[in-house]
Amino acid sequence: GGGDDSGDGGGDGLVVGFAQVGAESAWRTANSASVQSAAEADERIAELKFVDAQQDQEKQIEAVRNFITQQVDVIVLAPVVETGWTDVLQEAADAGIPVVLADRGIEAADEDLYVTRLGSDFTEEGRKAGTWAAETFAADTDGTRILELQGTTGSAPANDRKAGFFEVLDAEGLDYEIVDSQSGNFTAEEGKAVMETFITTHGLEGVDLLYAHNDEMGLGAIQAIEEAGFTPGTDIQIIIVDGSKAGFQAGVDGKLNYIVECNPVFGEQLMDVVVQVADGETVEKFTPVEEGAFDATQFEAELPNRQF
Amino acid sequence: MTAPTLTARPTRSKLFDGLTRYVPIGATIGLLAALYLGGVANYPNFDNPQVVAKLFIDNAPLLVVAVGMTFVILSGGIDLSVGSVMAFATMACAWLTVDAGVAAPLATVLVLAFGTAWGLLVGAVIHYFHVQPFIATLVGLFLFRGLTLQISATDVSMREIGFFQWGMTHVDFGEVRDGGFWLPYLSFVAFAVVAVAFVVLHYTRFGRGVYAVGGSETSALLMGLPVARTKIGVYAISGCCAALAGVLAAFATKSANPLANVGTELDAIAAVVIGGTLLTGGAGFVLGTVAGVMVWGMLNTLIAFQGNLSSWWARIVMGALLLAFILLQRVLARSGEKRRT
Amino acid sequence: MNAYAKRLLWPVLILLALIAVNIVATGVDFIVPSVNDDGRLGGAFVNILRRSAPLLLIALGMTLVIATKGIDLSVGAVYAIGAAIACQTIIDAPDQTAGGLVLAAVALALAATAAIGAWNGVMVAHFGIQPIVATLVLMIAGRGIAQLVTGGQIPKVQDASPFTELGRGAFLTVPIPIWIAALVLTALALLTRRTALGMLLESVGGNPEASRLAGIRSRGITVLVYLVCGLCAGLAGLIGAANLGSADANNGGLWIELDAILAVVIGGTALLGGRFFLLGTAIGVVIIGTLEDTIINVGLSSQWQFTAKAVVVFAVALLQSPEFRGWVLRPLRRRPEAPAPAQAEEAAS
Amino acid sequence: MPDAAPVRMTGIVKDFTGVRALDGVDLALRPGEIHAVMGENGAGKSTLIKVLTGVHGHDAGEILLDGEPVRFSGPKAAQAAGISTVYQEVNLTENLSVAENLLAGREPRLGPFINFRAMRRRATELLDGIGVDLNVAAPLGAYSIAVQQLVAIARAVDIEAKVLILDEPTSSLDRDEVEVLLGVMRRLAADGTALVFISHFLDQVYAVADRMTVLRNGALVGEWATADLPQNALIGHMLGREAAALEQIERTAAAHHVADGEPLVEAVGLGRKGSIAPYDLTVRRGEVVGLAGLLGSGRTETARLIAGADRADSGSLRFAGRRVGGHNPRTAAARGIAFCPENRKTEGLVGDLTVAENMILAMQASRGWARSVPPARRDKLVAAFIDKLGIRPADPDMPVRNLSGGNQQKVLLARWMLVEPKLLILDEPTRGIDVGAKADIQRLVAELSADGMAVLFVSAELDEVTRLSDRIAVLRDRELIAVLEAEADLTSEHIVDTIVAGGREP
Ligand SMILES: Nc1ncnc2c1ncn2[C@@H]1O[C@H](COP(=O)(O)OP(=O)(O)OP(=O)(O)O)[C@@H](O)[C@H]1O
Ligand SMILES: Nc1ncnc2c1ncn2[C@@H]1O[C@H](COP(=O)(O)OP(=O)(O)OP(=O)(O)O)[C@@H](O)[C@H]1O
Ligand SMILES: [Mg+2]
Ligand SMILES: [Mg+2]
Repeated sequence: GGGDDSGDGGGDGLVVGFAQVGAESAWRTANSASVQSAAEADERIAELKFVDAQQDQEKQIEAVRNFITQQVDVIVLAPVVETGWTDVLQEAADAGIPVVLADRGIEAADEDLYVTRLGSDFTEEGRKAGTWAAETFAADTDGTRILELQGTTGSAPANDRKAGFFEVLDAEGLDYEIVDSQSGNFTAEEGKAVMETFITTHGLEGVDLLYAHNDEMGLGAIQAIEEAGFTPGTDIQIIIVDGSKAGFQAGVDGKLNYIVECNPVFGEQLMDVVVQVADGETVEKFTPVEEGAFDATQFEAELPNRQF
Repeated sequence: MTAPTLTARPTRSKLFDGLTRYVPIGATIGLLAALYLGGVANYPNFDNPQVVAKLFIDNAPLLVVAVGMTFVILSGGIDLSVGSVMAFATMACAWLTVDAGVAAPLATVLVLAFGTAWGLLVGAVIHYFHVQPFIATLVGLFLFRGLTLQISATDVSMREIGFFQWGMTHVDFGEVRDGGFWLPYLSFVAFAVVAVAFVVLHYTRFGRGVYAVGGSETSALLMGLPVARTKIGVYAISGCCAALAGVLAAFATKSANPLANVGTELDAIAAVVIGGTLLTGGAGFVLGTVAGVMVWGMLNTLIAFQGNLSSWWARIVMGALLLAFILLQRVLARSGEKRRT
Repeated sequence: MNAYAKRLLWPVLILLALIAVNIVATGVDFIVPSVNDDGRLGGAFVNILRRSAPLLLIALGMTLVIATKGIDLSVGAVYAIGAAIACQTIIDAPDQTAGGLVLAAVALALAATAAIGAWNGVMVAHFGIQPIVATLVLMIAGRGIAQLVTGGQIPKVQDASPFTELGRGAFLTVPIPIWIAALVLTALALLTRRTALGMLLESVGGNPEASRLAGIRSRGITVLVYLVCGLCAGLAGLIGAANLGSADANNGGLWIELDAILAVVIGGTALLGGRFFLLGTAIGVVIIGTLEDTIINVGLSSQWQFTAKAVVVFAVALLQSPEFRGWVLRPLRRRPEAPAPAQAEEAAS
Repeated sequence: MPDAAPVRMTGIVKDFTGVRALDGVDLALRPGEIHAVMGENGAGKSTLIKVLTGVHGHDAGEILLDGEPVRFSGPKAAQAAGISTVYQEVNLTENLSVAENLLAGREPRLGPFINFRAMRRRATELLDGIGVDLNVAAPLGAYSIAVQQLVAIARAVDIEAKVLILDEPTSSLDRDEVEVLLGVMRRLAADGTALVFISHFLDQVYAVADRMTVLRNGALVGEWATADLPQNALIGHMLGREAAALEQIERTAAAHHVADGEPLVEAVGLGRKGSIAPYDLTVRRGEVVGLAGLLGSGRTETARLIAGADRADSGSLRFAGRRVGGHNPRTAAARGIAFCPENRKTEGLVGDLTVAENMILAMQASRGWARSVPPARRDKLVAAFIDKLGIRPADPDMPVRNLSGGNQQKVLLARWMLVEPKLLILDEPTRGIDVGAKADIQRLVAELSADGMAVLFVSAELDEVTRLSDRIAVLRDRELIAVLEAEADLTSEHIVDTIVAGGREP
């Protein structure tokens, strides 16, 4: 078993390897910070080995292999993509090191290769956004016209948040039309640029809803809308996913209408799980991170609770 | 009249002439060893042979791409399309085998043929139409990323295809726990590519032609060397290597990801150049490239073993290590230089 | 300047073609500037120009670097550093709206990025490191430095801060980013063409050894050029950050170095050093900017973005090639004789 | 009628953008004959060769190979058809070894693999054949331009073609090398090869050529058997002016003496390990000092140390009475030392830049980037030198790479004359320059020194050195062995004897 304390942490306590996706967004940095500080504060954890894979699966696999060579006690993996983990996770299993998934999941066929997953469900987030949209625009008789700002083309959150959203709209039978849907690469810069082009191309007249896959793009788009002389939140309703401080602040200012939370601050929760796993306790296969969704009435109250 | 004829230069030893060009690669290898020893001294388990073996497991695809890139850079060109071609190759494997039901070996061959064909095309455009290599291959970077995304915007699993299990089959050299190590088959594929590239570059007319074209294309042309064939050939090799790397990635993960290998072209170029090959062409060694890839992997390994760096400190340290490396390499290599004020 | 005009012909034609496509897709409004409520020029094309300003600044610096046979991969990271320093300085201050503070922040950011550029130059000129590796160091480390400055956060400047004017404001109705880009373009054009700097640059890039023997201070010039490039990248970062009112250390200016090099090459400057064309670069930048909008305007999905870009870049590259034009036109010509095997045309005599 | 000519070119026309380089030129080569193509700089000789071998396409006319019309796609195709060529500039790759350059494309192989041992052996043999002893495994770039030229010749000769073309192969060679080469040419001709020989050295041409084709301004002047064309008639055809006038110039360029000018350059024990043994050399104001020696004897190295192009690792240098420290080309230029290097392609010109820009480069460098030479002044200077040196085409805005070899050399000369230095170091300034222009340049040097400029003059042509110099430093095996005063009776033979004797008075 990998339970022996062979890390260089010196005293007792666990040596944990954390293979993080990258530092591609504020959400992600908040997540890393949360995990790192939780590990620091936690006496049961001797050392957290942190590797940033810069959104590259190969680098992440390399990191996991490095953890195996270092014989850490538990490996925490926030997989960049769902597939392709079989071999390296098998190697971890052969070396007797338990693996915990954080944030994103991996394909179902590899379920045996990790102990548990703690994280959010992007499709569910999309569904929450969809549910609110379906309710809000149920009475919209002339059809709901929607603009979508997607995340990085091909990335899991972008795919799932899109899928979940339209799944619900279809299921609810909302009469909608996608005016345009483009990638803003999860950044404010591109979110703003794409929104500007949306406005010059389609105008905002008659467009009901903007669905932005994350905060940053949403905030960029809000600027573009304001600069074009429209009032975000009123002339066009806006949903964003993530829920950072800045996002909630915009909500409080009335510039957007709905926030689906995607909570990065689960470091402490993760450390508990890690310790349980190391002790060989049985844990649920999936532990959801506590996440909510907030409408205009809740922004004000929620703002002080925001940690990132 | 006893005409005085030209006499050999007395002051310069013949040995030295031949050796100066090995100074950069010697420096690279020496520094690589120093990096390794530094790791051993500082981190427990770093002396585990698997640490070195791992460089060739995780970096096998990069190594293959970098070998192809070495040909291109030696000829004085550059190939920015490799990352995208690689991702496309992996995705094409997945699409052909999983969706189209093509037999996996056939799919592999098709993908390799496709990579080569792309290389031939881009090489021809560069040679005959005088399009700058940077632009012509940048087209490939965009095009294949686009096509990959069009095949699938999500990752695709190939785990059901038995053929792709082959690549990660272990060959054990002793037990890892007792100081042994293991390597998968795909590492051996990469080694084979290096060996073939070495022989081709150093012992065939084509290979020497690559150096000649890189030294001076005009001269090579006027010497009557097959410049067109050489220039197009190096891109074909690079395309083929990129496709092969894509196949190796399919072996390594049995999955295809449309966003894989973004920026791999830069990693490959960096590895080649760190390995002592001049970006202007004509000078360098494929073994230098191997050293370059190892340096790249070694730096990442050191950072992983250090383990307590935040994302940004990791980057800064990586940059600093790279800087120290190239500065030292430069200082060591300088001793072999002459004729400058 | 005949040769100059010839170089620009094809890029200009491509740009006009792209504009025509957009006009067909969205109407003449595309090209006609409108005046916004706040008295600022707007409209699709003006927006493109405004958004292209950071890329233009970077591409201009890159043009000079490329003229010396160099390349600067670190510009994207330097962009992020410039943005990070300015925004962080401003939000750390008690009153973000103070003009002096903004000036100080801008000066600090520019000084830092100029120093980084000079560092690259020293690595290349004095240590003799290949430009691509020398600048790779900062390409890797630079974003780390930017994140270090911001502590991994995305500092958000208050909308009321005059800093945002740099990205959003207008002077004489023309958006300030366009002013800045135009000024830098003019300044660099004057600097290189009115003084001997341009010629010396081309000389150093064209034949470094000959330049050295001619007594040119090639090291000094190389350092200067990288410094200017760093400065331009920093300025670009400031405009980008001011436009958003925030600095994203990780994504700000991501891969902008590729677009910048692309613009330089489209504009007719060869990567092998020597002759450079600042105006050509500017046209290259506008082509890239327009292209991104075109994809949206003609209604292609995101998946098509890359493919469309590939197609247009390929078209530009081929059309610029006289050999390609000759090859395409050959069947149309009456004379059966083949055009000269062109690669040798330039062979040294 | 069967055509005896393996190669026959008729009515060849070649236009470059704006320039007609060839206008209806004919050339017929016969087996066993050495055919000289003569003409001034820019007459179109090299272009004719490049058209023949497919480097350039032609716009009109016909090329017949053994009676069949051909159009080669490039040098490779021409080589395959039996035409081997040494182009004007050395066109080899400096990064490859000497052996590889010699045998590139024809390497001895074992199966598909190159047999390096056999290759080195073969290369050594080949070089032996022309009397050169080199380390064939060393990169070609380690050797001087002259050695490279020899390697290029050895390569072309080895191809054993039925047609061998040599475009100014002797421009950097000294007389022994030339003798060897001419011997090789005669032997090949005797074996039935058809040779083309292009050279500005009339005595060499007269020594070997059987037949001459003369070009002027891209047009054919005519074809003569050598025996039917006396030397001054040839010059008359080439230049289109009276030969007698030319001889006049050559004579006036001859010696003058300012032996007692004050010392300008005083090198004491100046040397550099591995390239030149420490030497003492003084150059006075208004004096022309020639450097004489054989190939690789260290003339260039001697000059480069004084010019600051290389760093000396021993000895000291005083210039105009002051000790020179931190010597490099820039500080040298600031002191008034101008260095015109021997390899115009790699060390001299910037091919992309125009004629005017190349000329102004050194002057501009000394002024710094901020103070550009005023356009009016620049145009005037450039025009004056284009005129003085007879640069053709007389277009200051032409990229210098498009000029003929000799005209490029003149541009390089102009660059340094323009800055009016105190010391002008000329390393092989007359390489590839036609007879008329050579006389002009020699006269110019004489004039400049008469006006008080000191000149350090390196040339492979001993006659030229003897004629121009006031004193001659003789080098052998990278050592300065003697400094001879140029008395009226000093001849090149005397210098050769000095070299043979190794510095002791013969
Ligand atoms: N690539 C080119 N583009 C434009 N003009 C050219 C080019 N190559 C040669 N020329 C022109 O063609 C003419 C003939 O040049 P060529 O090199 O044949 O002269 P040459 O007789 O060999 O002279 P030299 O004795 O100086 O070598 C010159 O005026 C030259 O400027
Ligand atoms: N016979 C030779 N053997 C080896 N190297 C030689 C020989 N001749 C010349 N070289 C090389 O040529 C280089 C240049 O020599 P250098 O230029 O000083 O000679 P030079 O007297 O100027 O003769 P030239 O310029 O006519 O060749 C030297 O660095 C040396 O490496
Ligand atoms: Mg010529
Ligand atoms: Mg010499």
